[in-house]
Amino acid sequence: MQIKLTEQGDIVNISVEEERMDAHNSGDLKERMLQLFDEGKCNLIIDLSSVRFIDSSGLGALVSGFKNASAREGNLKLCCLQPQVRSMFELTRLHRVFEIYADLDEALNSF
Amino acid sequence: MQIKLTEQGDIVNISVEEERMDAHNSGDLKERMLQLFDEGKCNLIIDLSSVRFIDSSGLGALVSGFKNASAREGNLKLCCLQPQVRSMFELTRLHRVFEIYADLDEALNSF
Amino acid sequence: MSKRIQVDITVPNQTKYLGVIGRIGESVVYSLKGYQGNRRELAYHLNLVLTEALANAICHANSCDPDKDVRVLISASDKDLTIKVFDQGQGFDIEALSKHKARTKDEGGRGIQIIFKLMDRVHYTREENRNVLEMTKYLH
Amino acid sequence: MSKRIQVDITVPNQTKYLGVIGRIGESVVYSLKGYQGNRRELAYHLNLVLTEALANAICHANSCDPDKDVRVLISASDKDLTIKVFDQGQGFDIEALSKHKARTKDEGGRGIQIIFKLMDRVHYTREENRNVLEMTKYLH
Ligand SMILES: Nc1ncnc2c1ncn2[C@@H]1O[C@H](COP(=O)(O)OP(=O)(O)O)[C@@H](O)[C@H]1O
Ligand SMILES: Nc1ncnc2c1ncn2[C@@H]1O[C@H](COP(=O)(O)OP(=O)(O)O)[C@@H](O)[C@H]1O
Repeated sequence: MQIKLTEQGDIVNISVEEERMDAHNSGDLKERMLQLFDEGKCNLIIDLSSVRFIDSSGLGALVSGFKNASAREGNLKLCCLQPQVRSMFELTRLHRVFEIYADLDEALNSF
Repeated sequence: MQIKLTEQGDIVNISVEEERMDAHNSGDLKERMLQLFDEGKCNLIIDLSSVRFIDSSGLGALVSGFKNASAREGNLKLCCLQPQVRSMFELTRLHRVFEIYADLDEALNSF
Repeated sequence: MSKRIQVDITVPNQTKYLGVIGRIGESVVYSLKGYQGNRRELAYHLNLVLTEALANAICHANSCDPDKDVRVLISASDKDLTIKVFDQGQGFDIEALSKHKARTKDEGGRGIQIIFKLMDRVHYTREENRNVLEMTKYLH
Repeated sequence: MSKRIQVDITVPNQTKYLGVIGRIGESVVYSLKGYQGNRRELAYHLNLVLTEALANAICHANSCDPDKDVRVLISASDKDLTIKVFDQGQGFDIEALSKHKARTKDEGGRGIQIIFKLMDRVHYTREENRNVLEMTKYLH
């Protein structure tokens, strides 16, 4: 999975640079987040602007990151969801679990 | 086939409003042009800006119109070809038969 | 054959092929000229259902063995869209899964639930030496 | 099976299905991760070759009879892309056509020429009670 990391203070912005987040590539994101947690970085924003399609594995990777961040008193927030991706969070009720922001600035300011 | 006709003086601008011009819909264009010839309208510009894909039937319909227009001392010119469509004219050497213009204004001014 | 499109796809048992199968499913939806509903949404849903069902066949039934193959059949008419995914694994109890609801914060276990939510009829049956997950969506 | 994608499509014998088959062909091309060339161009060419070959099977071999079916097989690996189009018509002499060049201003007769230009290997053979147009493109 193509991922771009940008650090701003103690917040890491992870931009997923793939059209599809599925069982083929979501494991990569999960592992990358585990590395960050090991380094003590546990405030993450996942920027999904490039993602047109997400399946249950993609959602699962985000839930994994969210739970690990919370367990470390950090947070994992989402931004820039395309409408179809947004509707997957609603279908699975995960929009009640995650803080979802329209753009990166809003997400940054919320920390 | 979705077609939009606009008349400017004695020139008829035919805008093909389809992504694909193929054996399924090219016959419609050919017939529409024959009607115009019957009405004495034989200066045509075919605007292909919406067309992403053209097959040999689509090219054939344009050749038919071109020959009928020429036989009536009119002309049939093309404008606004997408790159992939343009390359089909080169593959079949039809770029040497048709006058092809970058935009509608250029095509209009050439009459 | 009646007025149906039938697309029978076999790919190596690897998740990297999920994308192409999903896209083929979307192409089939875009060819349903008579469909009155939201075609984009239906295309996404079919892509998703194909992805979920295939990922299960690849990883759960075929144990992610890259030397196996996996097969899916997409069939569509103006009335319905049917997907069959074949596997030769040990099978599983889909009825039990359809009743048990995963908790929202579980990491996995959403695939079959999504399939049940998006499709109108779902069956998992044993046929000779293989299992078939058959999923139908009615189009009006 | 070796590492091949195989897509076996059957549709009613009607030109309105040319679009979906072309799009499926494009999806297959976009899944060829290792291809070094211009993927967009290859996708267009495959779409075009499928459209030309199918239109001939539908209209010339099957006389545009909407109650018949038409079948095409797309098969791809990292090495090659192969299309087989099946018909049950009277057949035709493709060798003769490959030699005879249509004049530029002819209205028809460009389909087979386009296929020969874009594909590396083209065969039309009789198999039992059907004809097969087999077209291969090498990918490196
Ligand atoms: N084709 C299959 N063969 C065997 N077991 C399967 C198959 N599909 C699903 N399962 C079982 O059902 C469970 C739930 O599947 P699913 O809802 O897709 O969630 P997940 O794949 O995330 O576990 C899987 O963990 C697996 O045990
Ligand atoms: N599958 C087929 N069965 C029978 N005849 C065919 C078939 N494909 C092509 N032909 C013959 O070859 C000719 C040339 O085909 P083509 O180059 O595609 O041009 P066009 O379809 O415009 O005539 C057709 O007119 C037809 O007579």
